[in-house]
Amino acid sequence: MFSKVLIANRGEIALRIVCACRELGIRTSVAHSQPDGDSLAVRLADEAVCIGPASSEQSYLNVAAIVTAAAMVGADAVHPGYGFLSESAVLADACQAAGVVFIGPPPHVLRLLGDKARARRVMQAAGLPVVPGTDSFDTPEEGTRLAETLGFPLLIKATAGGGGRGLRVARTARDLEHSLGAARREAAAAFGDPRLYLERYVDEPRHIEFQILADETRALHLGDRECTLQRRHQKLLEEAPAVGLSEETRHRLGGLVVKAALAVGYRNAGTFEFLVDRGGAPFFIEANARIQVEHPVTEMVTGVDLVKEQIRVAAGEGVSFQQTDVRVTGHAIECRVNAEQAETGRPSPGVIRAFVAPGGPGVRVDTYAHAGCMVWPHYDALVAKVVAHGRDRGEAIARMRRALDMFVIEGIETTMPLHRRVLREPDFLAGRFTTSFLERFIT
Amino acid sequence: MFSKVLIANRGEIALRIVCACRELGIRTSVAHSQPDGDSLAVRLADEAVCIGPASSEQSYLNVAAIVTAAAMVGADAVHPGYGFLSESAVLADACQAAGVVFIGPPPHVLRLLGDKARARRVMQAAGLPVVPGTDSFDTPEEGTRLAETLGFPLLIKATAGGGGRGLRVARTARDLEHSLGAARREAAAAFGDPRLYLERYVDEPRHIEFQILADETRALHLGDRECTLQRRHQKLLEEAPAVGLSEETRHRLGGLVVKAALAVGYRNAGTFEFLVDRGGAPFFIEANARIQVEHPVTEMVTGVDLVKEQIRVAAGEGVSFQQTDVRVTGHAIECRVNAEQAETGRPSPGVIRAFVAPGGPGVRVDTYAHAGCMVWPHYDALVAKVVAHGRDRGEAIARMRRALDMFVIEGIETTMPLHRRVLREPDFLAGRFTTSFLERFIT
Amino acid sequence: MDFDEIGQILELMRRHGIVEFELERDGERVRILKPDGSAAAPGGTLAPPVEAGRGEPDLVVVDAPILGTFYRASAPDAAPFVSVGDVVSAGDVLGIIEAMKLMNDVTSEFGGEVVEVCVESGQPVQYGERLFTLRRQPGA
Amino acid sequence: MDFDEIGQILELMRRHGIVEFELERDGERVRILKPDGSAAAPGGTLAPPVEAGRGEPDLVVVDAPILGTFYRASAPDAAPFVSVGDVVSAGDVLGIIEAMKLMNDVTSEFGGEVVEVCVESGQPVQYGERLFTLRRQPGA
Repeated sequence: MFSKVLIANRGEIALRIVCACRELGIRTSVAHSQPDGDSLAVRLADEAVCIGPASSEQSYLNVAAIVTAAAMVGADAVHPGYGFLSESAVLADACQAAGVVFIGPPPHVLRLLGDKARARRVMQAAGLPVVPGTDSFDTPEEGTRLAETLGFPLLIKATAGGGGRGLRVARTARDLEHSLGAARREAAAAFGDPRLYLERYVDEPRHIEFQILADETRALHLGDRECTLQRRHQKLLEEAPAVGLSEETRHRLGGLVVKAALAVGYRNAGTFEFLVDRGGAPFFIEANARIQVEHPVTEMVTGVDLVKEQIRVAAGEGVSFQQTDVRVTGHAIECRVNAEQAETGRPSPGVIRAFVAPGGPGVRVDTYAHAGCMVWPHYDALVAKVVAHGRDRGEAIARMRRALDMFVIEGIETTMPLHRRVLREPDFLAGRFTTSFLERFIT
Repeated sequence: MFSKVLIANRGEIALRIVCACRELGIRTSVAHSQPDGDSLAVRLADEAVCIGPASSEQSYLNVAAIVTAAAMVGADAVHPGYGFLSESAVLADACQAAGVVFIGPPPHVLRLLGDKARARRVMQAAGLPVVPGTDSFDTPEEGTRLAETLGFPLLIKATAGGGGRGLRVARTARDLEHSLGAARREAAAAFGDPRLYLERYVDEPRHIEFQILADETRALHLGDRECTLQRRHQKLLEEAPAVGLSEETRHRLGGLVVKAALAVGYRNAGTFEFLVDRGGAPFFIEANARIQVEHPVTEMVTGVDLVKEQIRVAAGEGVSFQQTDVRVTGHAIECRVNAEQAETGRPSPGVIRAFVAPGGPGVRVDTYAHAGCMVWPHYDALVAKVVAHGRDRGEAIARMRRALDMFVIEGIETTMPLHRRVLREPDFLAGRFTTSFLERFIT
Repeated sequence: MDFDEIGQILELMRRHGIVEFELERDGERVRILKPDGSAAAPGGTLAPPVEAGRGEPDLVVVDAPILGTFYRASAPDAAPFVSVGDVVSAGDVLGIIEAMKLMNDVTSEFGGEVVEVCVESGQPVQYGERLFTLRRQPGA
Repeated sequence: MDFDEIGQILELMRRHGIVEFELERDGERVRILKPDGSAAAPGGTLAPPVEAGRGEPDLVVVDAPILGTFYRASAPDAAPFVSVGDVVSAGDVLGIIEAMKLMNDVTSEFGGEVVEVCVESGQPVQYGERLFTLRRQPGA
């Protein structure tokens, strides 16, 4: 097992990784930006190293600084968390070159999954149902030609995109013509790669995903999650298991993702995302080669500590259980408490004056916040994840309601008022929703 | 179901009951003393009523004030929590007279279990193994005579005692003679009843207990707890399931406590406590007719919400599951974080300046504390209960260690340094301990 | 600096939660202090605590000695024990509180004039709730 | 200083979470305080932050512009770029930091006298760690 892990991230996930390392008896060093120097993760880790100024580009996205920091503190592994460099083949390569273990999939898998169009093709070959779509293309003319074979409505996506960024819907050829140029420029600016591809647009889908874990010899799946409640493609509330999935589809997809993971030589934790259309047909859209923000809902229903498993796998110890040990018990819900005005999503950074997190049965809170802490404007708005587990979905919802009602955060605005409203909405309670639910609900 | 519950308690258990009521859709009113007027339970309940000054006698132990408050706020039930009037037949009677439901066993069961000597006799008749002991007696002379039939060493106990208060060990006839008078006076002063009884002293026992739940028609048990780690008969760390219990004894006692509960007409949640001698033989010592401080460890391993079940049963809805649904998964540990100097147990009330509770997987914190809150000297020292759940005892211990390491409480002293030491002690890790472990460990 | 300006400053301070503000006009000095959030006050649902007769040191308050139902008279058709303007002596009964069928006298610790009766007859009162305000008589 | 300006200051404070702001126009003094989190200072393990040359306004500090290994000389057997007592000009190289085999110059923004070399050659330094203290030359 490792003796020291460098945590190349911030906020709640940095603290989450500190938890996992402590439980495994591993020392932690947090690589942090200057304003994060007094963050809870830094204070609670064994040590810390400042790798750059506030700007993410010069700190959390700075491969050279992270690898140098790992060497400097004598870490034998780097945990990249989610976001930032978590899916960066460049960081994985640099770690390898420096003789430090990157806690995540190998570089070739990161490269494959980072190219969304290629990943779609490979996963289709590995047996996953995919949305009909095109290969990557470089020019708007190619795009127009490929669209003819695909039909409308369709989705314009950046080959190097992800996390819902850079998506455009084209309902007609005219829409497409209008959007291709701008999408290309955006992709070049956001991802350093102007290439695009097209996908059949699935109307009013649900968004579900499967959690997998793979080591040198095996791949296992840990069930599914419902991630349909999104605003501007950002998830706000997740559940496990997924609400709108037939047992037959669940079982079939579970088997297929394991096969696909083995086919591409996957290692470590990962997520396979699907859209499910109104008829219940699932379509693979992408695979995320990292721990997800919403991993706690899976941990609550399975009792598995996914971050500890990530570390074990990276250390060559293998997943600590068998597929047959995986049992999904009850239902879990996560609400992402962001420092945002609830209705508009406008960021609300600032000092948290009062902070009292809910406790009691079946409630888990992952957060870096505390009374007197600062929510910086430089980074993403996630302040806390509240997770409620119950014997069934009804109990989980009742528990989440009371947890949110008892969660005191003063000094900044948060998404909690929106969550409270959603948790009383009859369509949500009945499980009747698609990815457009939240946006229609807000307006 | 009830529409409003009056919570006649304070601190973390008052908040715990608020959680349960909210999840059941019941309004809450907290009956509180004057200094508790801005406690978290009061702030997070739907309403609150001040029932008296700081002194417990005039507030939390004031039957007239509590019943009056229940009528005043229009509550249809009273939850007494633990301690204070939780096992008071007088309060149960007064509630009945006032047409308000007392959430606990019926008065005749409270009377039976409140008379420890009678309870022992009845439980023996119901089939439980009991420590050899005597009936109650009034005079020291009777005591001396009864001791001859029992033999030494023995324990002098107050008939109306409980919670470890008023216990004395007599190793010889001379010890006994020396102690009887003082024990009698103490019992009269502490419990308003001078009667005593004697019990064979079980040397170096373990202390284990069974959780039961009973409704109008059934009694169920929810497994056992290890409560051996005590200081001055006050539990400081509890586990579920018990560490030093053979599967055979576990199974047999589980069946016996259910039979005994049915025999005495038990209703609601309750606990049967046993001493287990070095040979593994269990002896019933007493039954507690309330929710216990340590109930969360059972909730963590069974997924059952015991406080919600208490309320359901009191409302006549019955326990929400069957004995066959009860499954113990993994292992849970609770540490009682008291406002006390860790080694001496000296109380340490005051203002909590900083408070950051641990979160993350498998950790639950039940607390009324927050940054800026006051720990009053008038009441007991329990500030927070940290509960860690793992797939096995090893994971639960590792998790508890990291939870305690990440728990920041500034401004008062707490028992956490003692817990941290215990959790690294080889004998504790190996499960080798008896009720004298902690006191020998401290000195 | 006139009162208009001061009013504007106070309004700005209120809106931005400023606790200290300094200005020095022509040498151009300004200093603004926000609260540090030290006393983490969680959002309460409880009404603010009862205020005593501030500012007037001769005003004293009589609180409910127990919780229960407050009555101003010994029977529904009887006259109230006291009304505004009455002068009472220390030990006088001012009202009664019923709890569990028991009647408990509310007596005054001080002699003085009743200036306020804060609770209507027949209303439930909590422990410590303000019932009367008296103006202490000189020498009483 | 008018209310428009004060309003702008308050808005900036709100946006950046500033708790204290001081200004003094032409003598050019500004003081901005971010929250110190003191109210809730959880038990930290981190070393206290680097202190600036307090009290002596002509002392300036040169911090590490990136993290890496700090060297005072261009090679093990070469003379140090600067030593205590040396007078440097703005733009002079004071040392180098190696990160991932790349050498990065540490240069001075100011001219002045080197009064302190805070880190030994060959030591790892964090971003922002203090490397040198200079005494600014009058007019430099």
